[in-house]
Amino acid sequence: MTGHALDTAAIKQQFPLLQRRLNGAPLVYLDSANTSQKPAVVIDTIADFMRHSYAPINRSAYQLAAEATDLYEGARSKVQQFINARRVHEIVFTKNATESLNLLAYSWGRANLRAGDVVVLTHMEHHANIVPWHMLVAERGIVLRWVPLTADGQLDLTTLPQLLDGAKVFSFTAMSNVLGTITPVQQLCAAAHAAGALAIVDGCQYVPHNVTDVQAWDADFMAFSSHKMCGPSGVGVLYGKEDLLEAMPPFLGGGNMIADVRLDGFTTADLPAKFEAGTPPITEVVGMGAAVDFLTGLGMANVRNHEMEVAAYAQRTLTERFGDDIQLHGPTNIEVRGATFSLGFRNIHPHDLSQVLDQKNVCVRAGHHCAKPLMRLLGVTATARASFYLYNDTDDVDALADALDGASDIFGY
Amino acid sequence: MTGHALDTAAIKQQFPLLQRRLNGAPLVYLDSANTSQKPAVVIDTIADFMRHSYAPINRSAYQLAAEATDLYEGARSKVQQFINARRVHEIVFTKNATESLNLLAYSWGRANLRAGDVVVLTHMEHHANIVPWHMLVAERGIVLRWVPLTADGQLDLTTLPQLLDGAKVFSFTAMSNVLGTITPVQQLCAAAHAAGALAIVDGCQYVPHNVTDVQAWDADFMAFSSHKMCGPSGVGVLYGKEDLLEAMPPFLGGGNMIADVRLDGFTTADLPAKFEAGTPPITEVVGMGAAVDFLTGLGMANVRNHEMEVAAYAQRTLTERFGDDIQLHGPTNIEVRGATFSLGFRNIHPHDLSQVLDQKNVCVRAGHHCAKPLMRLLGVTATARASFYLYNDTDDVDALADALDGASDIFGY
Amino acid sequence: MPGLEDLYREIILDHHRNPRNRGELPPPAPHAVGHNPLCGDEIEVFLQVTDGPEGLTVSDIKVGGQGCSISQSSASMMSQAIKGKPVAEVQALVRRFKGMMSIPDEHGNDIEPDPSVKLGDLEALQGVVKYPVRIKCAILGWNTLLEALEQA
Amino acid sequence: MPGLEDLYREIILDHHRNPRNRGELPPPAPHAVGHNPLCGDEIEVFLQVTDGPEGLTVSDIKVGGQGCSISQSSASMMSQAIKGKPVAEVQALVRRFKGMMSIPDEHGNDIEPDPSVKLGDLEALQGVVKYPVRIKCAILGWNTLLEALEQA
Ligand SMILES: Cc1ncc(COP(=O)(O)O)c(C=O)c1O
Ligand SMILES: Cc1ncc(COP(=O)(O)O)c(C=O)c1O
Repeated sequence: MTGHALDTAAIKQQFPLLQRRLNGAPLVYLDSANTSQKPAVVIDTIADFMRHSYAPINRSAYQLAAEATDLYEGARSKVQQFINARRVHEIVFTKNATESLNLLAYSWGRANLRAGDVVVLTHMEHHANIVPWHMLVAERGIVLRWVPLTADGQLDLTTLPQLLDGAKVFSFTAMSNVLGTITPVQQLCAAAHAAGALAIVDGCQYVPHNVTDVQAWDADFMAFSSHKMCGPSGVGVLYGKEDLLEAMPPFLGGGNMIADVRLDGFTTADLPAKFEAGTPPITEVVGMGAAVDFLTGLGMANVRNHEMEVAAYAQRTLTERFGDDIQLHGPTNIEVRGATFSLGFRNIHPHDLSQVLDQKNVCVRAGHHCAKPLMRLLGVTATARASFYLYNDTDDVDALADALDGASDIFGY
Repeated sequence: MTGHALDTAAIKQQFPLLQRRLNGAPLVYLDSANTSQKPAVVIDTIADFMRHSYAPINRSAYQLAAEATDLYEGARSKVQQFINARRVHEIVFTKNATESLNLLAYSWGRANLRAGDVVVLTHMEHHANIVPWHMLVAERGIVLRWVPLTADGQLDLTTLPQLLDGAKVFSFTAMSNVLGTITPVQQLCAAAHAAGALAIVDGCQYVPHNVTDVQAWDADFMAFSSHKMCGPSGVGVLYGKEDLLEAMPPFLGGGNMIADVRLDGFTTADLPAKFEAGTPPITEVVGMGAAVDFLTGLGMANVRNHEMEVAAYAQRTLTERFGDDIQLHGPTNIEVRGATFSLGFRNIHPHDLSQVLDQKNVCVRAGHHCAKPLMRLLGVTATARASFYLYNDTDDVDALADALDGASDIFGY
Repeated sequence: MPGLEDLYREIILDHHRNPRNRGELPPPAPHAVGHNPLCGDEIEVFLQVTDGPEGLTVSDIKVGGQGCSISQSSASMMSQAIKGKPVAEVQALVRRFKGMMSIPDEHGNDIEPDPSVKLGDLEALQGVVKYPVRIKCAILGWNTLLEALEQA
Repeated sequence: MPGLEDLYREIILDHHRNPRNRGELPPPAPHAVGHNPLCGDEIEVFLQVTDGPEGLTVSDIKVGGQGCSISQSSASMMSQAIKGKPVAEVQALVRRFKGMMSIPDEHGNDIEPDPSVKLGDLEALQGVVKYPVRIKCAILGWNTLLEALEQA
């Protein structure tokens, strides 16, 4: 499969928000690592679903409800194929990746982890993959170990065997939302399994940008969110191996997740209902299905190739134009990074930088990116982050560079 | 305030799905207690938001994000006013009412309930207000007590003081999703407080249909869902009194809910962020805001009046036409019931009945309605349930009656 | 009632009105209860499994519980079809029936119909496939049977 | 840079470049750390509170931490404005400043400006109100000050 280049001009046309002009000028949206924009096909699917097919799923016998159920469960199959899960009921819909990771810590964690048990994380995790484990430290006395980073922002794997020795869980991101680093997921899963630990993958930043194959990785669990992959907000995914999900106690209790409820107790439903308590994000799941179709249509290998080109161009342009005035965090090798760049610019605080770039409609996020431990390691309280997606092109890189050019004026450096 | 009658014909026009024809005939949607249809203004708000204003909230300094944040937080204020909460940060957005109730059981429950502590529920609770407490029975050894029902499906309050004696929590529905019964919320909150117990209100079926005032009730917490009140799926609400929410430990851990995260622990953000971990249902919250505006525009007192009329007409029509062949569960006094009717019809199993009614495009739900303990009490495994909302009128009642008329043919009774 | 003839065949309604093998068997008969969590239907299956000339054999079966016409008639026909049959044949029938209901096998693959397994009256339930929600009804008794067999 | 003059007034940039009262005070000085959870900014406030002719008085203040121009300059101006002031006056100033930032009082009501409380240089921060995200920056030092005062 050779793949083909993305036609970014045509793709941009499909994103209504990117057509918007703000203060008379077009938007340069560089915050997709935070949340992505939505193509018209996703917006239309959502609106059409509410106009024509909205109904409860699973619980009613009438035709309208059966149609809605088919659309909802059809989206589950799409997601299954998108990440190459073995069984469709290995896909659990949650509200976001954060809930997916909490579900694991609450359900698997509380059933399996005792005082002194070791969970290994990395120094580049998002708070969503830290705080749920901190809660188990406080509640259960589990112990956290942290995989350190190399100078260029990759995982330093030299001590991994020791860190994993005796560990019960290794939970790590497939791509850093701050540094852009892509981690060697397959190797990390194998290392976890060699040590007898579970491998949990935070796929939030990886799945929207790359071909994902949980079976090839042999991942035990993976969490990701629809809103970062052209889909609507309000829905996330927990992938889990069938036998592991089967063995886990439920997390949220209520309708849909039960087989029976009596005054003195309850029994749980089969997968995936067991983990989908209450009315799910019906419309949003259907919208996520449309997003998966959209991405599949483009081809995830093509998306990745495109983003590598944009990343390489960004690296080259920013370094050439700003030299030592700009600091780009994370790996320089495009093979092991996505198109997400945390940057420092002269002495301008990221918050001020983002505000000034916004004057040119260049949208970048300033802050700690929900990765405060990593910020401390980098020796900063915040960075400005420009993250590119399939609808961004080298023009957007130039727009960023031009806006940076003007940024120092006001601060008189 | 005298109020005015709802113009149901005009209202129906505003719901695109109700214009749909299935197999050549119009739909008669009588499953709003399960989930409601959406007016065009909500669908359009959602689509427009994604087309023009979609952006991350809270975490970015650029104008687009500030706009999105204003719309998101604006919806919180609308919800606050809709239920008359005292402070805007007493409104926490969850994924559905089920999560709201689980949040209480996990966070407040695990911090405050010990073995032997008593939680009082009622016999007409939805599984969402039973299973989270069952989990605490299994995990903590708390004790559940159940308020019984009278013969006509109201709460039997004769033994309430004894049941509440020594209880820590009284959690009850404001309106039964099976019987339609409206409970005396203010009186129940007062009884809980007199006994030193918290009062938790399941407002799922009440808030969409009535004027709600949590301050007048003096409710400590209330849970409800957007999707039952003309809003999108994927968003629910937990209302809580400020001091109670302040004192509670967090539930889900991750981005947005922290003040600081270090390798060795974390501190939590202020309300309401503390309970909104991860990327929230941004679009859905904005859509819920539009639904609240829509309902406020109609006037909730008018909605209630309209539904009382429809309920009275339904009761009269069905009884007159079918006599002993139809069994209507729940109170006959319209003052203490909403327009939700669980019914038995001849000897036809509800599942078969719903299938047969569906041939006439009459959508009713058959099943246990996530209230198996109540089903056992009623001595049935399932009922068929017709539930009416602001877009239903007496014509829909007639359509139901006509469809019932034909239902027995096929079963040869 | 136009459109529903496929679902409510006469034979189905007959089994619904006059369920066969209804009742219970006293302990220690292998016994299981199945729930349809969507609608609250409950089916109980009681078995008598004895050693016969062709190996373990379902020498008796009784069916209890409550449910809709589809779940009741499916369980009733099932009881007729398997009574007196060797367990191996019963399992093949379950597989065949699930295949007819479009239920995938344990690997998620379609079940190819095995022509050597005869469905008899059970063919009447074929129309259910067009009503996905009702498949769960039709299959309830069969899953409960499998659970009861595990106890035997 | 058109449009941002309102936000980045010269006096703000001056305080940003040359923050006043920067440093620490040794324990047991009342001390608090404030975080802006949205962007990671941190401000530390150290106080010396002594009994003076007008009651408890902030006789010294030092400010540490890192942040953007708005949070840094706001804290710097704050330190100048309150140093040597009685605690009661300091509290009135905090209230006045929060009012200018459109922050409601503890009951959720608007704060009416008290004309007897003078803002001085702090007026320069008025432009921040137009940038709701930056209000959190401007207010960070002030909330940290309140926390430190509680320790005093
Ligand atoms: C009374 C009641 N409580 C709780 C719920 C649960 O709401 P949700 O499914 O939106 O979480 C429902 C509706 O399903 C309900 O009717
Ligand atoms: C690496 C990573 N993990 C987890 C999350 C949490 O995702 P969500 O906010 O959708 O729950 C994010 C994004 O915010 C992320 O970038």
